[in-house]
Amino acid sequence: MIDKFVATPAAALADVPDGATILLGGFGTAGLPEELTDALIARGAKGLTIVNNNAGNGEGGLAALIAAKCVKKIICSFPRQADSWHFDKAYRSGELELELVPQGTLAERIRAAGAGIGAFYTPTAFGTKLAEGKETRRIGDRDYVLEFPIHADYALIKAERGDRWGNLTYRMTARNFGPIMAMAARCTIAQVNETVELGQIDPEAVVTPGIFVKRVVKVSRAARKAA
Amino acid sequence: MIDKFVATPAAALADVPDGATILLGGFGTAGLPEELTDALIARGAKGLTIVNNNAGNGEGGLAALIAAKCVKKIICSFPRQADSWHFDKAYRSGELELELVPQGTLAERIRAAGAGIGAFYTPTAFGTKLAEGKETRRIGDRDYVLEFPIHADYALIKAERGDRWGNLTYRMTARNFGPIMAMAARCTIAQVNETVELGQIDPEAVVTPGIFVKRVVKVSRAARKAA
Amino acid sequence: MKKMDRNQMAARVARDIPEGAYVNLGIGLPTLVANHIPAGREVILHSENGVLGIGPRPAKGAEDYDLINAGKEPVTLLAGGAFFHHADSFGMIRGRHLDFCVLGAFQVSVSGDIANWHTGAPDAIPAVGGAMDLAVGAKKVLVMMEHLTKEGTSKIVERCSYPLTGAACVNRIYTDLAVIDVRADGLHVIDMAEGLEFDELQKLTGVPLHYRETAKA
Amino acid sequence: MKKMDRNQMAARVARDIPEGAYVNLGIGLPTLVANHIPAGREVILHSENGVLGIGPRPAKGAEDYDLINAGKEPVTLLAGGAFFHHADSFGMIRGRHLDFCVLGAFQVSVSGDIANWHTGAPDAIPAVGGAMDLAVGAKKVLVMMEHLTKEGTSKIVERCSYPLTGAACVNRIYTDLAVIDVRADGLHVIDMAEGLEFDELQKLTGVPLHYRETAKA
Repeated sequence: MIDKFVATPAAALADVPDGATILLGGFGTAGLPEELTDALIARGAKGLTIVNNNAGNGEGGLAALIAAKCVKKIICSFPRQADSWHFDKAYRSGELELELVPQGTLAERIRAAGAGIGAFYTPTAFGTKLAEGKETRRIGDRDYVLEFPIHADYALIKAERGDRWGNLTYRMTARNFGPIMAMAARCTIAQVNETVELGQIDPEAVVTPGIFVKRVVKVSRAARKAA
Repeated sequence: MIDKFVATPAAALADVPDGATILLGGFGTAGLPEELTDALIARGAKGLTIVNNNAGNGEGGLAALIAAKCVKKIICSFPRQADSWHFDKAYRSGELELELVPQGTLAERIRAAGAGIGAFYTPTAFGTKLAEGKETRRIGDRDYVLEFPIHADYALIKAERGDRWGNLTYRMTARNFGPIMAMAARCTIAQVNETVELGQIDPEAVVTPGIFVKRVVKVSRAARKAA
Repeated sequence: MKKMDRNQMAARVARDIPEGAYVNLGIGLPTLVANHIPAGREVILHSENGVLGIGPRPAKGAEDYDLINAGKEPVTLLAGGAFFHHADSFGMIRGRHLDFCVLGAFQVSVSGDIANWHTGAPDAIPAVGGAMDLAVGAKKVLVMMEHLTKEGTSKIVERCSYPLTGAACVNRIYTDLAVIDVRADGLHVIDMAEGLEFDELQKLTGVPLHYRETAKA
Repeated sequence: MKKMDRNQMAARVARDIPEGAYVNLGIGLPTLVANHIPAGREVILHSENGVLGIGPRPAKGAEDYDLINAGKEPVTLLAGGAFFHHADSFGMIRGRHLDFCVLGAFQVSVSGDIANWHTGAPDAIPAVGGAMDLAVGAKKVLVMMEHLTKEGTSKIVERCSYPLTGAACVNRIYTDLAVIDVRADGLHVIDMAEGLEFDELQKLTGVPLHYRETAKA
């Protein structure tokens, strides 16, 4: 019997090595898999490359991962925020490398990795600093920049509901990068608020089919509130 | 008040001109918008370029459109079928041009048009006749073929449920090309089995958000069965 | 002369957005536009973090931080709204499905270049978010900004001195002094703050403006 | 020597597909594999027209032509199945998420090239469907075909004479005579039909085969 359920975040992340590239879900705190991130810190893997829309907020989640000096490089679209002090400090000290990518290009590069696309031309950022040194091409009456996929070893995402085949649904705008990150990693680990029996997710409403998911860990909302 | 409902297939198609490029939903008969196709024949537009996975089955739908000599060119992945006689005849007589595209490349070219991607590299068809004359590129340890988007004037698709903002859900494998075709045309027209009030489609389960849809025509299953 | 305040500017932008439009409102000043869409006019708001059909702010205490806009503020969803993932959301933007986006800016040039993501200061931490996608993707790019910097120089310039967000993409500029169209033949004043004379506006603005009394909207 | 019949071939393929595998079965002969997955072994079947979790054929009279496989035959959906659109479906294929695909073929070459979409005849109407995507996309490409043409010549060849579907992509060939691995150093016989001797198999096959008794699976 296929059973992708794993008992704890720690067990789900037990094989993450130093130097791994990790897609980390979330837009700010919405969809950020906080318990998986905590387990990643506890695991102690170093030299990680983290792909996320942001670069950490406040003291928890990605910010804590940066503060724990686990991260070598961040690929993101919007690092600078009022509460991104851990990133700001590590970046300014030169210990953290930043690759800044326009948000839509970030999403499309992740999706391209998942969908087996070798590279694509996007109009975004043409003529700007963020396209400097990149190949460009005029197609029809528009100019485009060539962009390459972002493949990853792991994706850590947060979903709402999961079954033992790994089918997932999400909750409102916490969906954000989850479905495309799930496609783009060799090993996708989802924390879910609720586990359900096979068939309890409407097959018309599955957002991430289980083929993209290796491990599912239940971290109920109640448990998180209590913590 | 936004109201994308249109009373009849004929009214929905009243502005389709000769020479239009039309994305036609469906995989075989599943998801083929039969009543919209009939209305297109009745409209009498000629010189059409039709994009569909197939090239018509039996006497109805796309086959009838070909038999009515409305089609100049077909872009598809799988024209040859046991019951594709109208296509076979028109193709063999030379009156119908065929652009044969691998199914995944067809889907991705349509999606690229909808998503504003200028071109993309796919590994599919590398080293085959269908890549002859196309640009190729080695990326990492794989070879890729450069493919361009398929933009269209109209998309005619079949969905299950629609609301006045144009939000759509589909029914099982009748979904197939509908959601990506809806993105790739200047004017997307959906026939639906059922119209519902705003809010009756779960926002988590909307498959095609209304932004991609211009017109929605109800053609109930009962009416179709009676016809 | 009376400069428009932020709400007057937002109301002026809202006036130009017709029923049925799909609109992305940038972080900050543009967000205010939502409050000024006339009651009964259906305009569908998009946020790049994966939502269409944003409604009013939730009541105090009813915030749910799984339902936020691109500025990470809690919002609500209207009946008819939909959620989708980031690649689909930016497919909408880049694929030219949005009728309008409204962006803040540091500078806009006479040719419609916009700079709004980076001051270029050497120690600044850059952050671009979805601005570059919106700049190239929306059918109409509207900019909302103060006319003058704090130092009193024009933010409408011959060439942007800050790093660009997008080139030749702005269609219309809304400032606290005027509404200005960016056209192939230059900048055209469409509307001015109450009591402001064209000569004065021209004097305050760094670049030549066109103005025809009859063009006033 | 007793050639394997179609069901024996399908059962032999099914034997090699482990629990938890995601598998796409091509039109025709490969479709039979589904009937031979041992009861209790969970294998998840994909069809390129947008479905994962295909179950057995529906009972007569219960067919629903909105629920079909790539061969346009009515199917059923297992609990845990999911529907998705064509771009997502081929993203799964091209993005190397499928563990196996099983394809029919006209010819397979010693280097793993496969030809299965076009005889090359000048008046033939070509049709490719999803075969080229599956050939480059699945982690393991399994081919199921008769060993010999109707004329008695080998379908395993030095170089395909028919137009290619994919180059150097086949991992294993299942025929009515043998199971053969395609490796960097050539073709390795893994299994043979009951009573068939290697010398005879080699004589019937157009290209050199490797065989070690201990390699028999």
